[in-house]
Amino acid sequence: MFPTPIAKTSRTWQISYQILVPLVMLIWLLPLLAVANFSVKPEADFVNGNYWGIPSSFDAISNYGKVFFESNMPRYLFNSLLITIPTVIGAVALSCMAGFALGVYKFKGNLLIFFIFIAGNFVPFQILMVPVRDLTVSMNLYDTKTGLVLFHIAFQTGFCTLFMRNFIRALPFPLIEAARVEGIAEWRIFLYVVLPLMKPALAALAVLIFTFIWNDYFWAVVLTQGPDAQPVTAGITEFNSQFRAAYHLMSAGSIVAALPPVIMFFLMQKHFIAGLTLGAVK
Amino acid sequence: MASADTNRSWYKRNEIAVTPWLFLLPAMIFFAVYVIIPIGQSFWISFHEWDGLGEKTWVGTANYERLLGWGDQNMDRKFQVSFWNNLKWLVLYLLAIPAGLFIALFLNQTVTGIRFYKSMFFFPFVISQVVVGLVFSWFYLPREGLLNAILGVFGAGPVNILGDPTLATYGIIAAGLWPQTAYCMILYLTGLNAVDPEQVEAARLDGAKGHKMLWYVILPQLKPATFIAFVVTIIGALRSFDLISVMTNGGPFGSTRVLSFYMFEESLSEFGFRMGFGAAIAVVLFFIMLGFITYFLYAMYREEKGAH
Amino acid sequence: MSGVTLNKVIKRYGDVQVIHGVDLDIADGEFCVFVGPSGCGKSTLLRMVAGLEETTEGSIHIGDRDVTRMDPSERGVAMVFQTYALYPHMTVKDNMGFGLKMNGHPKNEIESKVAEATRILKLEPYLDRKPSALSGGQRQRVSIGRAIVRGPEVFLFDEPLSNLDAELRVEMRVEIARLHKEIGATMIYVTHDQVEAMTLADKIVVLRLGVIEQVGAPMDLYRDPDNKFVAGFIGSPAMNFVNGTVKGGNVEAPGLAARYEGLINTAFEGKAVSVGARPEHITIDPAGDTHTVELTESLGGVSFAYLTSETGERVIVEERGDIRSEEGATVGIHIDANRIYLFDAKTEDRIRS
Amino acid sequence: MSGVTLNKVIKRYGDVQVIHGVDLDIADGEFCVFVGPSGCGKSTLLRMVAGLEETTEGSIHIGDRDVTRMDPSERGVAMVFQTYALYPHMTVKDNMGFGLKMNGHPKNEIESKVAEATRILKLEPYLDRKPSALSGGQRQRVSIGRAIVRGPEVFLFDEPLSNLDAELRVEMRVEIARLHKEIGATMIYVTHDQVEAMTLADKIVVLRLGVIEQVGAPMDLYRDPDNKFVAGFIGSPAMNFVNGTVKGGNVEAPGLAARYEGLINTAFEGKAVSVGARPEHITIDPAGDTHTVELTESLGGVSFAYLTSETGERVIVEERGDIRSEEGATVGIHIDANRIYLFDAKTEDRIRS
Amino acid sequence: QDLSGELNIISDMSNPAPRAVMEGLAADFDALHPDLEVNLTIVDREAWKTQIRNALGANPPDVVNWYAANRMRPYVDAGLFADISDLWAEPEFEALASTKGAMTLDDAQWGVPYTYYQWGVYYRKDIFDQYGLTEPSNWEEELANCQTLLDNGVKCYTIGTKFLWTAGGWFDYINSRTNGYDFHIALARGEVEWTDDRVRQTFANWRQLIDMGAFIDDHQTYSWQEALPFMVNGEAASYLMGNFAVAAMRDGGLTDDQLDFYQFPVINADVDFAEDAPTDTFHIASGAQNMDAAKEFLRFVTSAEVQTAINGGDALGQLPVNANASIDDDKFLAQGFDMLSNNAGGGIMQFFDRDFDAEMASVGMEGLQEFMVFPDNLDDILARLEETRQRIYQ
Ligand SMILES: Nc1ncnc2c1ncn2[C@@H]1O[C@H](COP(=O)(O)OP(=O)(O)OP(=O)(O)O)[C@@H](O)[C@H]1O
Ligand SMILES: Nc1ncnc2c1ncn2[C@@H]1O[C@H](COP(=O)(O)OP(=O)(O)OP(=O)(O)O)[C@@H](O)[C@H]1O
Ligand SMILES: [Mg+2]
Ligand SMILES: [Mg+2]
Repeated sequence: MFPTPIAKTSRTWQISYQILVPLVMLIWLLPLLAVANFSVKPEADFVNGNYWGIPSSFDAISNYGKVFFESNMPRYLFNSLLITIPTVIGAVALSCMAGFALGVYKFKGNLLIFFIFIAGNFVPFQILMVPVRDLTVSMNLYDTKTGLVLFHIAFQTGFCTLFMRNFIRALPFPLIEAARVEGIAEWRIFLYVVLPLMKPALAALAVLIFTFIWNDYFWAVVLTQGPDAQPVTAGITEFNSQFRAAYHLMSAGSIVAALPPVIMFFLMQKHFIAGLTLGAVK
Repeated sequence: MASADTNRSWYKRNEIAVTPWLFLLPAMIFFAVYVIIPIGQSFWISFHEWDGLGEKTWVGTANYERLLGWGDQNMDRKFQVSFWNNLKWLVLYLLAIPAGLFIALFLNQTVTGIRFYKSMFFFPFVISQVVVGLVFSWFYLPREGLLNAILGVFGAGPVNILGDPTLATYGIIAAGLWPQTAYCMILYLTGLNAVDPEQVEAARLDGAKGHKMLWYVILPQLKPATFIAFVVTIIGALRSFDLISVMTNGGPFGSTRVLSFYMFEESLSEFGFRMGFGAAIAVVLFFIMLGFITYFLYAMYREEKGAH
Repeated sequence: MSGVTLNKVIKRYGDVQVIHGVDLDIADGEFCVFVGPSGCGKSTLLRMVAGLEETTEGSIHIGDRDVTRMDPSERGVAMVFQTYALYPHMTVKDNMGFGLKMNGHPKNEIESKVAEATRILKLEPYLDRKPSALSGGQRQRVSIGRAIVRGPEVFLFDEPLSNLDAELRVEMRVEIARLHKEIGATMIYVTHDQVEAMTLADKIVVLRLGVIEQVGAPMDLYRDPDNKFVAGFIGSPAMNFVNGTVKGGNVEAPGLAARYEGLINTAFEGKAVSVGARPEHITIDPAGDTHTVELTESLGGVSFAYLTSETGERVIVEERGDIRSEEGATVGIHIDANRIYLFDAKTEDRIRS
Repeated sequence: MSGVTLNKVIKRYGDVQVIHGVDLDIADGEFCVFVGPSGCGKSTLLRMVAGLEETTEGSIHIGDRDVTRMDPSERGVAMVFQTYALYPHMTVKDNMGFGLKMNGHPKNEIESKVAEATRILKLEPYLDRKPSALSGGQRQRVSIGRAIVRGPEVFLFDEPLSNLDAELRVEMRVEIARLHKEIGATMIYVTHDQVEAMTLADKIVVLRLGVIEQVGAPMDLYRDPDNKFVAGFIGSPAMNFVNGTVKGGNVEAPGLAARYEGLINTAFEGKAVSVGARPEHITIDPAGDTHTVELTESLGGVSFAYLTSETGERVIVEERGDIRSEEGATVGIHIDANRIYLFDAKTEDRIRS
Repeated sequence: QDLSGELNIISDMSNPAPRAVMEGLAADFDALHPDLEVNLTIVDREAWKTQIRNALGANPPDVVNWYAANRMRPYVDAGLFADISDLWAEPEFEALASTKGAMTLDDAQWGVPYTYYQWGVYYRKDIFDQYGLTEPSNWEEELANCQTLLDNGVKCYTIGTKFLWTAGGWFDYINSRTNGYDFHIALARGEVEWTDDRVRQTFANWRQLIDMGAFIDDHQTYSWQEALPFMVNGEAASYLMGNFAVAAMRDGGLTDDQLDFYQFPVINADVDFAEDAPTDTFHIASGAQNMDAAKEFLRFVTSAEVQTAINGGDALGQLPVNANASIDDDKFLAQGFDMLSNNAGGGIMQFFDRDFDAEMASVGMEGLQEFMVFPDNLDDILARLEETRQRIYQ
């Protein structure tokens, strides 16, 4: 292990390390702590210039209450869920199949198709913006969650396929050969042999895609409008268009918006990180 | 049994050849419809003038001429600004890699609670860029911002980072570095996990210590992690949109524009809807990215060939 | 009726030919072992029999069915992989029954077949475990069980024991021998382990560079190799080879400090030959002075002396009993002339007189 | 002046003690091999000498320096790892010179030392290759070269050959023996391979559960083991053990169908003993009828017969020459009484009469 | 008239007060027509500016909000707005005559206004009183007032130019006061060069304020709302804004005693007052499914009673467009109405971003913002604007 394990270093360094780590962490998370602080402040604090100090009164309930009961936030959150979950399911399903095909079979064009998926995943997605918007409009899916979901599925498929294919590649190929020798149909091999083995990859990918989609802002802006279909990232600025910059409400809203992926991260940390490092690309 | 043998269906006989295509089909359709074809369409649109509503008018390479300043025109000013900003993003965003490495080295210990600390350090990556943008724009507020409060303690400042055209881009990049560093940190932490302990031991016997160990033994082994960190950071840098949109909306007076933002502005913003011109910007951006895509694919290709 | 016949079988990967027209007959119930150096095509040949690799040219028959173009599943073969290839998410029982289940066999039939295989392999205590909870040997046994359950005509093994440690390897080797005796099916077994090949095989096939060098019973190969390659490959430590020349109908082998008469016919007069002698057939004469003992390696009951002759050639001699030669000593050696093997130095073919 | 001395060395991981007070003297220039079953602490002990593991208690001296608390790089040791631990991004040359470079040696000194090691190990053709372009044996040779270059007083090897295939293993073994002769440095070598231990060692240390069971020259351990563990561990195939009892001053061993007189003193009267006999010391008497030949495995020059006695105990016998027993035959066996080893059935200690 | 089916409205009245108004309107209209189902969607005001195209494109609603004048042009040209000249021909529409011009393109009418509001300088009367200042009537007084304020550590004007358009207001006023309405409109139509000396004069006047430090610092980082606290806290004394800001200022705690309004003062005595008074409008999509109901809704919102109701101080707090409607007795509305009726001889401007071509407006406002921060860059900025003008207007 590098650097030298702390247990093998001098006592003073051990102690200073133990102190340093939480300290550095606090500095690292300072912006977040500030938001958390903002979100429990009364509006008056901002008027009085008490931006960063201790809240003059603890208004969490009223602030979050406003976010939940007096704004469109719940609708936005719900939209986010309805966009994110089908996307995760769709993208993972498609890419499982594609990854299986690309990872297991040798056929002409295998590598080419695979590379197209990768390349597509890396293109600056702005180049898709205008045509995709037109396509969505012409399919009557503009400003619908479905339109957003379909696009997200398609675009994420590139990344997911890269991920799944590499994962399947790493499975021991003799498993598939063993199944073939046993006379098992190919689709059954996929269903009963490969799929169960991909569980960790599925989990990792699902968590990862969940966060990506949940945090998407660009496409939400391009393909949707208003609280009918827009996800929470796009909705969060709604607080801003009222008469003054409502820092406290926006902070509360931000925290609410950030919560699902954060919870996801903490619950599924292992998978999440596996996903990042395995798939390696956003 | 025998009859089943001779009457094997066409599918059964060609099972291994046909199956992959059946499995690929849905993903390929989706991908073609939403990604491949639109790329082509963007190319097509970039040769037109089009407001997104009426008919397209073929203008040939006029959009590119205006953008890149071919012939007697000057290069589009906004494009220049955007392009240089993109370069700044590309270069400075790479700081996330050493920063991530540094934090990863700092945290690569086994003490109680280190798992918790690691996840807290990773935290910013999970948060939406919109939220990050908001948080940092408050952090930078010219009068009330925490940054100026801190600078004030040292008797410096105040600065209005996002209001100063020479600083605003750096301010946004710094905000972007926050989650990106977290990302690189995770990559390096997993990379460090995979460092061969025997090599470290061999190096210890060889008398390599501290930064020498890092430079000669650890870093070379972290090459895969570095490669990945490099790729994701470049892609992240070229895709920078959310932050700019939230933090400065391209301003002040367009000084924080990057190509992706410029193209969005031209195509879909309030005063935009010059789809052809926007598409031309996208195409240029695409070609810049193509360099990196090619690099990545080449690396993958080599790996594939090496593996078999 | 389920022997395996390979007929001018050829395998090409693109332009590279890796199997060069192999002809082979494996009788019903025979235990056939493929050996050869790494990369010689053992696995490829086996996988062609299994149907996992396409056969480029030639034909493969199992029993009297031409299976050359058949799917693996239709060939009536079962394969045991080096890495076991057990489905990690299924219990031992499910692993063994999976193939039958997927092909729609009724439940009770599956049960009884699995039970039978379990009995043969003594796997009862593990039936409900996942493979990850088994030791290497147990895993390999399950993978053999999975093969048995399908009741194939031919069993194929690709280095099934090489992932096990030495002790387990011995144990499993005995197990496989017993299995063959009990089931009596045709088995083809790939290994690069001398001992496995010698002890298990009814018939050993020695491959080199995609070509069969020799086929025969283990002791026949040991006693009567067709060429220098086989002679050197079978037997451990390997046969010693020194250069010799044929002079006046006699073979002179300065490396062995000896001259052998009447071993060779006159056609070879003046030619260079390779003279082979197995370490176990050489005895050391402490009184001699033709060789120097460079190194001795004692393994307890047996020890090996590494001698150098005056020609600089190295000769390894196996010594038994309690008297061993000393390093640095000068000794002579003795070999019975009828233990001498001669090979053409060019073609490396055996010269049988 | 660079022997290694361990003095009541103890290693604990948290609460678990894995090395229980080891005392050991390794003379200057000696080749010392640690053997023992997996997990017995061989590697740990070696790594403590290297300084890669801290020594919990006791002291370690190299020459007359107390190195117990020194940094690995200051101890004057070099280590060769099982997985070679070559730096994959450096060429062979750079790998070998790295240690010197790190310690600020001048360039031409490094060059000449690397050249010397290259010569010893015949690595010239590979100097500019990366490790990934080398075969396993070559890699291991480079890693040994890296050790040589640093000119250490003590070489440490942790199972250096276990990642190589059988053939290479033999080759590298001879290489290491030659190296030891050439350099003459103190070497400590961990292995669980019988043959390596027997052939390389000046002194074998048999470890079990963190305790030294016996220390001695290879043939001494083979001929005169201190206890059943060592007897069973040294020698291949392992010594046969059957149960025996002492009756009227004689040892009765029904598993061998024999009775041995005068081997044991009367203090053991009535006690249970373990009777040991090595396969190579047993001869088969085809005329006998006390054992059944269950299986024979022929390896060419030698074959092993697996016999079962009437007591159900299994006895392995080594057969040489051209006459081998047949499977299923009923035979008798014979062992010289002075080839018999007796052990206390309880303590497993050797009973020397 | 029996209306049935559905009426789909998309409105951008997303701020709380207007939102309530719009919801009220929809509910009332729904109540009036029992067989008709009114569906109202409210969209974020900023977002709507980009989204209207998509909304009108496929599956359009019946009625949408938008703006008058040039801002209508893309949709009129693309045929997305319905021609409602027939509606304007109805006698009831006589009362809207004053805004007909703003709704007319290509000799046809494309929508109806429902509200408009004056722009002007809102100021802290209490601060003015404190330093003995009075409402300025000409540029010199303005400058003098400002100097006094600055000397006392109070900024003259607050402004937030992050989203650019606020700077457009300043340009509209200084330019029209300097060169007159006609010149301003000619510039908007691309008929005058940006490098014209008259334009330079406008910027020179503006620069006087900038050089004095009249505007708050760092305005380029604030939205207009974020700039409000400066006024509320008394750090700045006035705000050139639309009347909608009054609600926000009151919201921020300023009482009507502290707050007052004056018309932007004269700069060049030779030119008449021209005022920014943007008109907000309703339009019918050409693809409307329920044309009858849509037209009826337009009649409904322009009727005198409804106009009176929705523009009241407790509702929009703006000016009604129907001449027969009465104006709430809010002092700002009264002053504003008076100003627009009696003291805007030069003409009514719709606002920078509505009078200028869209691309010109965006490039222009960016230049204005830059000018406000770096007045020395003027030559460069003007050259850039001129280049853009030449490209756009060929
Ligand atoms: N897919 C392939 N493409 C090209 N060449 C191949 C391929 N598979 C195997 N080969 C080549 O075929 C030859 C035979 O390979 P095979 O795996 O049968 O050897 P083997 O005898 O089983 O060796 P080992 O003992 O190492 O398993 C080798 O030279 C190998 O490089
Ligand atoms: N870091 C550690 N923490 C706790 N126990 C350990 C640690 N390292 C090794 N051990 C234990 O110490 C004992 C000795 O391990 P060691 O690696 O020395 O065995 P070994 O003799 O080298 O075995 P092998 O032949 O398998 O390499 C083992 O029981 C092992 O579980
Ligand atoms: Mg093989
Ligand atoms: Mg070990």
